[in-house]
Amino acid sequence: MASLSAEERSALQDAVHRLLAERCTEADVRATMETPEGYDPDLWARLSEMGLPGLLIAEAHGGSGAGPLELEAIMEEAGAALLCSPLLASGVIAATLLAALGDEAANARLLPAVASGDAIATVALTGDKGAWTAGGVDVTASPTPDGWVLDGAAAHVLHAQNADILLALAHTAAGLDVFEVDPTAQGLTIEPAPTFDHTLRLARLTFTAVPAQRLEASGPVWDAVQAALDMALVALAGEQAGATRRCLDFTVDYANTRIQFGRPIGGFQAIKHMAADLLLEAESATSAARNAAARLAEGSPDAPAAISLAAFACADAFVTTTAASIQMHGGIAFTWAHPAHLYLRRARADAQLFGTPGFHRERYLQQLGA
Amino acid sequence: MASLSAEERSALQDAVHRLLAERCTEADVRATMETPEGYDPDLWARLSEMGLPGLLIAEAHGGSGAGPLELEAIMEEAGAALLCSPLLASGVIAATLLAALGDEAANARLLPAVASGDAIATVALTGDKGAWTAGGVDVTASPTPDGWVLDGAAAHVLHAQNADILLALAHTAAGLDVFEVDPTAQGLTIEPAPTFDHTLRLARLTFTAVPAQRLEASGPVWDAVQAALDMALVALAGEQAGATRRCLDFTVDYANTRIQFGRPIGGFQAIKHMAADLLLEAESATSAARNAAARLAEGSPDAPAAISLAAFACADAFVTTTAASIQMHGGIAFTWAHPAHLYLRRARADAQLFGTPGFHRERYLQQLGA
Amino acid sequence: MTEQTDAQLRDEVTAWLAAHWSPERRGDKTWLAEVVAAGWAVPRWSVDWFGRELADPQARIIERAFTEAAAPGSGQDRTNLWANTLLAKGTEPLKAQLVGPLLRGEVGMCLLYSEPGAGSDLAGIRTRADNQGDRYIVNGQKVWTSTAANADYGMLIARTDWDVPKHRGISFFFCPMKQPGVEVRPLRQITNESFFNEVFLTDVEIPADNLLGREGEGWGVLQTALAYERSVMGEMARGPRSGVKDATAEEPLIALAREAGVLADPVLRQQIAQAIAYKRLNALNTARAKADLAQGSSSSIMSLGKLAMSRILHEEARVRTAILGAESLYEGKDHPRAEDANFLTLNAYFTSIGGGTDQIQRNIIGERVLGLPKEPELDRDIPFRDVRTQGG
Amino acid sequence: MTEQTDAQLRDEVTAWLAAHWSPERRGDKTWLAEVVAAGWAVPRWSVDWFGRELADPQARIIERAFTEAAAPGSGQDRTNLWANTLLAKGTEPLKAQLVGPLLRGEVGMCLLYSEPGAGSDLAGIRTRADNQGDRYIVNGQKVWTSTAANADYGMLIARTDWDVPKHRGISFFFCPMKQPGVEVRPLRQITNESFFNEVFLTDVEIPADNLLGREGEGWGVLQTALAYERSVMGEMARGPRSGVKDATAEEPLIALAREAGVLADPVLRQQIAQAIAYKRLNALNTARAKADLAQGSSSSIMSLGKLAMSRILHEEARVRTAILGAESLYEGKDHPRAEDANFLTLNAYFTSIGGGTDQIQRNIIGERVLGLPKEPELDRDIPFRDVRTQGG
Repeated sequence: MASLSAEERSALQDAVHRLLAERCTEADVRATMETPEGYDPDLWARLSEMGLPGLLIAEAHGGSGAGPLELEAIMEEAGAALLCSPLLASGVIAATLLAALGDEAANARLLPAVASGDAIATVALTGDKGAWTAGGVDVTASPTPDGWVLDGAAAHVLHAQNADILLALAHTAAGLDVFEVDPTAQGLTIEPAPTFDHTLRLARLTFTAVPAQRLEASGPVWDAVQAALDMALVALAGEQAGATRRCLDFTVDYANTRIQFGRPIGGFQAIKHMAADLLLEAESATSAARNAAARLAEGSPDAPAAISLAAFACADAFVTTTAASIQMHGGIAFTWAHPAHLYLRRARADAQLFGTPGFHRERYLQQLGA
Repeated sequence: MASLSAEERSALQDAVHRLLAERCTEADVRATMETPEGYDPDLWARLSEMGLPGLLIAEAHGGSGAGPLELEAIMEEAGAALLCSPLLASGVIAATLLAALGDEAANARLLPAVASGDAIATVALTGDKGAWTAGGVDVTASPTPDGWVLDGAAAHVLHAQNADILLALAHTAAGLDVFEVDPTAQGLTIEPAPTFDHTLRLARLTFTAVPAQRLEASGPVWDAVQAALDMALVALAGEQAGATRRCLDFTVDYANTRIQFGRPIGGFQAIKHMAADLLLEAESATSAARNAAARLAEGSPDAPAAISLAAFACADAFVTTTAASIQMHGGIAFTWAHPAHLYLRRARADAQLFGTPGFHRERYLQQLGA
Repeated sequence: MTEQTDAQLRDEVTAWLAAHWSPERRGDKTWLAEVVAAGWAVPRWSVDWFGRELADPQARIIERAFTEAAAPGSGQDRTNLWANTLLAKGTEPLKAQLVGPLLRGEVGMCLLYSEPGAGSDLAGIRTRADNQGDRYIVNGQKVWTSTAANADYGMLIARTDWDVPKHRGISFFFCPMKQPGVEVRPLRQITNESFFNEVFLTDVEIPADNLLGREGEGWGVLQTALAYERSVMGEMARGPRSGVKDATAEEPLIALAREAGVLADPVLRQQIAQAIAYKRLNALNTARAKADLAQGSSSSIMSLGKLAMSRILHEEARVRTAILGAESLYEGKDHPRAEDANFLTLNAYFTSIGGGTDQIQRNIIGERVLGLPKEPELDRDIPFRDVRTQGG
Repeated sequence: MTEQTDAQLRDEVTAWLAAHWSPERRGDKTWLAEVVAAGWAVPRWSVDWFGRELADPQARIIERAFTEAAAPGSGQDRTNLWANTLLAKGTEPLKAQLVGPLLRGEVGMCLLYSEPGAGSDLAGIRTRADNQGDRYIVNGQKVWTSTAANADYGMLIARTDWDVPKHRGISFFFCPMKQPGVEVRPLRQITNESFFNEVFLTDVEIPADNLLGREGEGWGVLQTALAYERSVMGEMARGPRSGVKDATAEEPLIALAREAGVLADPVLRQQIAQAIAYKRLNALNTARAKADLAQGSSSSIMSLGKLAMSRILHEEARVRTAILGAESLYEGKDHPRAEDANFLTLNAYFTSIGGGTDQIQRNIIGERVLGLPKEPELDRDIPFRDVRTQGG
């Protein structure tokens, strides 16, 4: 995977930062999160022009062939701004899964539209329990004279309600496989589920004899799924780190300006010391996210450990920081109109997607040989 | 079990308080903890005159027939003063075990000397792992033509190096039994083990064909052992609550008198807020210990849950408070000459005896039906 | 009224309740008026003010009889914040006008204390009340006011003197709410409810008789009112009158974990046990404090309750989330368990922020209970108009 | 000395090391003198002071060559706290007397900063130095002094003016330790070691030439010295030069749990993973800070290291204890694992208290990194003799 130079990466990050500062303000986020689709098509088009959906897609398929380092950098910006978008579903998970599976015909057919942002792709990865393992898949695929059909249910599927391209994991008699399904197929229902994090779009899918096309795999299918999950975790870690930092920043700003007892509340040790502890959380999250991206980019054998470390460190940092932020603000942050709870909601969602912090602590220890 | 009236109990507690204030000062504790026996025989005699070793022993056997409420009250005093004594081993565990077993001949022979404090009794309850369950016993008893002999090892035996009366749990072919062993018997070695808490005396025992006398049991043996453990946990909870409170008190005193930056350090929120949180710990520990004693005294079916709750709440409160106390004092408490570390050492020991906080949290949940 | 023995009093109230009360009268608006007229509402108070001039033990007999009959309306001399405050500090005309109606539940009330700029630092209020002789003209903004929409009066603190230190320029009013200058706007909270309101006051008129205490002495009146409020909340916090029991019904966290199929998870079990323990320890603390109080000795434990409750609520919400895992991603009626966990997560701040943040509570405990020194107060001894209000 | 290319310099130092250094010379007291004489000890310094006036990149070439040869003595212009402080602030006679010997390791040194009454508040020192013209007479008590027993000089702060605010009346000295009025008493620590000493100073004489900076400006000199100290400790904290690696050798906590037979315990596994994570995250933070610094941008992360390390040490000790269970009751050579866990439990306070408590570190991070306001300082602008020193 070709990476950008540090300067190019920095320029891309700056461009995303500027775009989001202008087009993804708090008011924009609040407006977008109330829409059914849960993302702003105009902003998505602008992000697509900048190449974000195709960031990880090979140049041969219309992408820019960049990698985890670039992804992590822009996700820090996306997280800071609470960007509502199908980028994670489409440009990260679906794109990585397709590339890792290596079905060249399917890739030639699907990836260019994903790269351009014209199509939104998503993957049904797991069942209701949200166990991000092969055992967590609750869809089975059966061969019929007319091809494969899928039965079962999938849950927590990102942006399925907006998907043009739908991939699903399913068990066959021979093992796990990835199938392409027409989102409008008979027998498929896509129920949008109301999320506590209003900036997130999830759906539950039920399959009843849904016709599907099996994708060829050039290697073990779970390896490809794990590659997609690992890339998603790097993206999420970047989002968490960026959002943690932004939340800390506006909290510190408030502590510097809010006067009680004749002085800024940030002068009181109760607030100051919480802020200091949160800075350690935020910096650690940033370090962990960037390290995970770097290890994955260089294909290090340490990458899985680095990714799990980032997964739980960033999730915990984000939840801890946003929870403390509300307390530090006091009453003002108990109002809907204040942004702190939007960050807490995102933090709680991010701590569940692709495995809880406890799941990743366990995985980390296993990666360390224990 | 006959309890004292509230006034009598309060008078007893006051008397113990006054005696310990006079005879169990920090200097006394430091002197005593450096002796091999680890308790002050003169002070033990005074405590015996007040009836402490016989507190739980029936009046028929020379005790006062009091119960958990009285025990908990005096243990708060003992804990506050870091009393070094064989009270827990002899007057609590051995006395309760004997009474609960109900071997009347043995009780008539052994309990009067325990009650008067003339003899120190102890019980070998568990093996090296320190699992306070029947499965944790590593001694086996075999019948021979000349009577029973014991083989195996016991660890964490309180004051065994000072014991006149030694009881040991051992497995027989038929199940668990309690045996009386001559502490000077051939084949028995009693190795004092150096403890991190210098105010504590523990020994490891090895048995090689040690002659022993089986005690009769009027009911299931483990029930009697559990009764002894429960009484020990109530005693320990009282000790922990009393010591937690004393440690908090001297820490708050220091925070009120130590001047830095031209004012008492207790005026800084960093210290003040830690102290407030510790007060909650200390009061909760006191409530938990007293509740456990009250439930046990009334023979409530809730007693096991109350005892487990006290076990982990008091252990955690004591460790948390003593650990924070050192931090709040700063450098002065990093010196051997300061008492804070003596309390931390006791706290760490108490958190291991008769089950860790984690063990008791699990037991608590089971008692709640989960 | 001649002195009665306890038995006589018990007989009298029991007979009266038997004659007048029936469960169907719950919600009957005339009931409270009868209770007041019979002298049962405020038995500790003077006969002039609907009372019987009874000492506490006899008043408790009456309350107990009402409780046993499940009849409302007694014990208002302990629990009716509004009437107690008014009786203690009100002018004669205002008392004559409102004490009776307040006891009879005929007057809607609300609290107008907090402001956007005066939360933890309540004495920093900037709502102004200008003395115009027979009335005050009030301008300002209040917040965190519940029941404001239906209130007839609000207990209001406002600044009447800007040239003295902050605590000394505040006055306390019964502010009539049904007038044009009062605008009540529901405040949407992070829980997506609107339990509270913002109240905007524009040239609101308050008759001079509605001043409680003297002008400039409102901070003291407020402390009286807050003490009543705390004592009522303390009563409520004391749990069932039957005393503290060990668990009988299954603990909600255990039930939730069982339902979610994760009760066997050893990591969750530790967390569940600890969360239950926090709750149980607070109940034990409260029971102990109550026993101390019953023996006449004061207890420092009550002051810990709010801080403890904050930990209990945040921790329980955290453990619920851990039990639910991915299910906690959702909200709405199809996901009631997630709805609970998420609501409780947010609503825990109601306790850890509202009525004095945990940080303020720790100050109070450290200073008032443990006797640690107060912090330097930069704004205490200077005229309020010189107090810093802008940051940055 | 003419300018050299990097390659020339590298060749020269490599050749010199090849000619002079061999591992057997480790511990050879004459080695440092040769390094100093050859100009390798302090290459950034002026030729007058044993240096070569090289810029940092070339100095690093020399240090790298020494590191590769495992030869000590180079880079002292970065790491020799004593010589750096003396060169920056000392009088000409004192520099002439001691800079060379300090670089050659011929002078034992110690720090005489903290006092029993001046810990967090170091500027509150009460050790006095009275100016007698050609010398100062010092009386007072210092504490937390390591290596005092063998020291020839101590870097001392003492109060020379009691009529100005506390920071302005302090002076900084090289105090000769080998004289009768200096009494060094080992201080037994809670770990049962005596790494530190108390130092009692009674009519101790210091030549006037041993004053660093001007009288009354010692606080500034101290800041210079502390900055050197921090930068040296920061260097040391940066971990292996080969960069941060993911775990290769087994983590000690994993090894311990394996040995104790509890590695399968799910509750312990979570705790072990978290404790390792704290350590690893700090290493990643430090590596990132180093990269920032290498790019010339300053980094705020370094200031977090001490606070992070405190958490790492306390947490690791806690998890060790949980792994060992009842075994942690013991100490002594028969219980090495318990000895470790218990020692680490106590010694963690060395980091969380020593060199500025965690609480002081949080102040520093909050104020200097995050830009939050300082607290009111009651003793800042008043003469030191009026500062409160007694509590109660």
